[in-house]
Amino acid sequence: MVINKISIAEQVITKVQTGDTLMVGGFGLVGSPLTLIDALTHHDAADLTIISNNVGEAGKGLGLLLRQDRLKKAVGSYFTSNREVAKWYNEGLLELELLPQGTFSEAIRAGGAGIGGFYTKTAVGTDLAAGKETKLIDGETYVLEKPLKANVALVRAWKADTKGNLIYYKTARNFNPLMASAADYVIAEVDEIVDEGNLSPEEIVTPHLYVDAIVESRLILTREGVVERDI
Amino acid sequence: MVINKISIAEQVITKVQTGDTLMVGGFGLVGSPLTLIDALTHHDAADLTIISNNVGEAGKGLGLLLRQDRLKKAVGSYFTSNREVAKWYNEGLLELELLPQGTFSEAIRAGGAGIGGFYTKTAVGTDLAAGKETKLIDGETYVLEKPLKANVALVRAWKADTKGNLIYYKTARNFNPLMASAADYVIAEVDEIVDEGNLSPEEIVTPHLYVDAIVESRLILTREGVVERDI
Amino acid sequence: MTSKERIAKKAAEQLVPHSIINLGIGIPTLVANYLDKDAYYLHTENGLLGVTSVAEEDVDPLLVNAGKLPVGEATGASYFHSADSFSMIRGGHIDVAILGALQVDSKGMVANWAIPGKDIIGVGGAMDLLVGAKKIIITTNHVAKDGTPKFVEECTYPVTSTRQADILITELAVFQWKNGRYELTELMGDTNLKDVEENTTAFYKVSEQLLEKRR
Amino acid sequence: MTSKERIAKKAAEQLVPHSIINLGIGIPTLVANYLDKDAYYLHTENGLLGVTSVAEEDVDPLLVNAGKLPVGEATGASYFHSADSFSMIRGGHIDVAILGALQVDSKGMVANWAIPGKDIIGVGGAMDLLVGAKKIIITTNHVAKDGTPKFVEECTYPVTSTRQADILITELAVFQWKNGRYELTELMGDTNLKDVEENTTAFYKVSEQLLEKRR
Repeated sequence: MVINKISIAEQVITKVQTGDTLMVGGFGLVGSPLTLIDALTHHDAADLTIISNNVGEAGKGLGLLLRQDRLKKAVGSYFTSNREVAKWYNEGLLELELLPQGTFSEAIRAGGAGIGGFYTKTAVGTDLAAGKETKLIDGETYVLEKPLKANVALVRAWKADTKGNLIYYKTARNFNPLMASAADYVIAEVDEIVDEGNLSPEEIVTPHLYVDAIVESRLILTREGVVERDI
Repeated sequence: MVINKISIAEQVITKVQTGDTLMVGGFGLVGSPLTLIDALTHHDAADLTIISNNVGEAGKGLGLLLRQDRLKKAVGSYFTSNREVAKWYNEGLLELELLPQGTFSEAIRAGGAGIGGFYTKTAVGTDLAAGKETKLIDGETYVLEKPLKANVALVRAWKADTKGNLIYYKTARNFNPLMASAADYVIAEVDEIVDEGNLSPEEIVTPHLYVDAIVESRLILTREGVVERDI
Repeated sequence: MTSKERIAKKAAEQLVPHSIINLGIGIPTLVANYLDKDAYYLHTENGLLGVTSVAEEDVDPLLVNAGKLPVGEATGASYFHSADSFSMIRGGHIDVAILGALQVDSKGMVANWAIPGKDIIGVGGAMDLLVGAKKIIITTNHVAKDGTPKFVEECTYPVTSTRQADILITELAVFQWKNGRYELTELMGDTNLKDVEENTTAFYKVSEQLLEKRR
Repeated sequence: MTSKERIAKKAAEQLVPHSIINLGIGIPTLVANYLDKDAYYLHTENGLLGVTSVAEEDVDPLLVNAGKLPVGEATGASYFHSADSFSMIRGGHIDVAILGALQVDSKGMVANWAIPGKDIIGVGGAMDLLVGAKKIIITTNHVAKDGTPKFVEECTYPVTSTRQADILITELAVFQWKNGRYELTELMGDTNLKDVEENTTAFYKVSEQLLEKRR
């Protein structure tokens, strides 16, 4: 039973256990929960499976965990954005599962929505559908894709109210609301915590039932790169 | 090529043709496009298949079209809200396809999202899954459900900007944003049309690419029932 | 207190504070009266988390619950479309659904959407809720209006799901689903075991604790 | 104008005003420079409809396109999450996707996501766009950096989709997919048919109108 969801990054990150599957929001570093990832670099959970569009950039965001050899596997759509990923993959130190970005997003939504699988035309007839079940529906071939779920999700939002309702900022929204729905335990890093009632009920993107803990961000992405906020 | 989407109900409703499949928003009369339905009662398209949670109420909303014998089939989750539906059904004058409400919503979303089908646990082992394909996924049985699509969608929103972006009002949102994504031609009835730029990009629920025409509402639901607005 | 109110109050006692609750039509709706409104979050499948009661003068015809009755909006409430709402339900994000029933049987099956011989023209969210909520509490009168048992050996009405209801609460007793069968864990008011027995055709076990207490 | 700019300008000429366009990385990004920004709506798959260019001083690091480059926000723009964004793409709500390519072949197949022998570690939205957009325009240099043809008999690189690209635009010519094959409909600048022939291993037909004109 959680009443006060407001948490300290270093404490709440201990929810992540060795062997866990983690969802981590962000398109590259945009909308990436940088403070939570930093806390994770100081916590000892290893053998992690990361569900994230990218593995951050070289030495930044999730790229830090890669350098620490904490990742067993990464599931995403575009690992090219971190040039070190290929090296780890080729040396057999990191497993990769590549999905088209739309399939990746939809699979996370399906995980949160109790959907057992869905059929998409994306990737049919390509190497990324190899070995996957297909089905002819109304004369067209579709490939069956499975939902993605995680033990813990680390997401980044713009503002949270004290109940845990979230809103997002511009294209930093990306995968975050989806991941907030698809993990057993959801930690949201936000730039600002406001009193309940301060977010309009019509504009809330992630209702509070999805959010277990809220952490105020310390690291943010600016034009100068990742920096500590003045708080 | 549409530049000005703002339309007159009586003119734009002629997009509906005899034999068409129509999506109509609303949970009962809440969020129902009453002005567009009224316009449809004065237009001659018949043999319509209606995809709507209910067939309105007796003699109200879609219930008017039922009394005009304009409906061939209704697809929805709760026809009980119009006591006349059972009579038409029993006399063989109306076909019904009943879906669990969650499956109904998800099928409309799937129709708009290019999903060929999805697996849900809802209805497995019940009369509503009779004859439907099932699949064992990770030890649990799921039923395959197909997407729903339509020729025309009639939806109700609260405000539109002149580009066609939509926001909704409280529980009048319901099926409307989903239906706006799943039809070839989408007509939105709204209480207010504002200049572009007057809706916050973060709060827009239905982006303008989904909306073909906008009509200002004339009929609204009040505590006293359906009335003409003072404009 | 009416018997319906006693059932609703007992259901409210089963709830853990700060959980997310979906209330069905009928007796379940009454449960809200026995909850601290700041400590429970009510979800309605037509698209609102944060349902409250509403004073007559504040009724908004465009703000209703799944039974199409006017409701109010709690502080911190949010609205969403139907697919998002049922994602919450089917995806296991609703802690408890409290539902009515036409029949519940020895195997834990619930029938609450259709009556044989009558037209099957409405289901609403019943099947999704029964499949998706983490915990199911059924609140119902113990017998039908004609006096026949509703807690039966095997449902004769079409079932709503193959998933067992976790708790069954009637004006006579509380039953908990444990190890593949219902256990009568509590008698309501001055009901005795014989009253329950005479009005029930379902198989159930009487809990050891209750038998102990009654000795 | 560079040859890339000429390709981009030609692609822009194919577009119907008020359509919804998704621009890929590389030459496609340049297409925006030849569009009236009030008459075209640019979609980017990371969650924005209404992409504009941005002045250096207004750059917001949290507002980027699919190539992770800073962009601006048009009046009437909207933001959405990735699943909603790809619903637009896969669901057929994007009028035109303009994409780059490594190879395009006689059958209309496009290869633009992986190179044999190199690690296959990124695909992004390429497969979804190629399957879902109503119309596909490929903009690319006619030959690879090493001079080998990119418009080939059959893709030797892994294909991105089994769906045909509707239009192929290079610095040498414009090809339209018609009746199961590509038709060369326009020569760019002072290119002649022989230039195209020498740099192409794909099968294509030269349009009657073009042959007529050249006679």
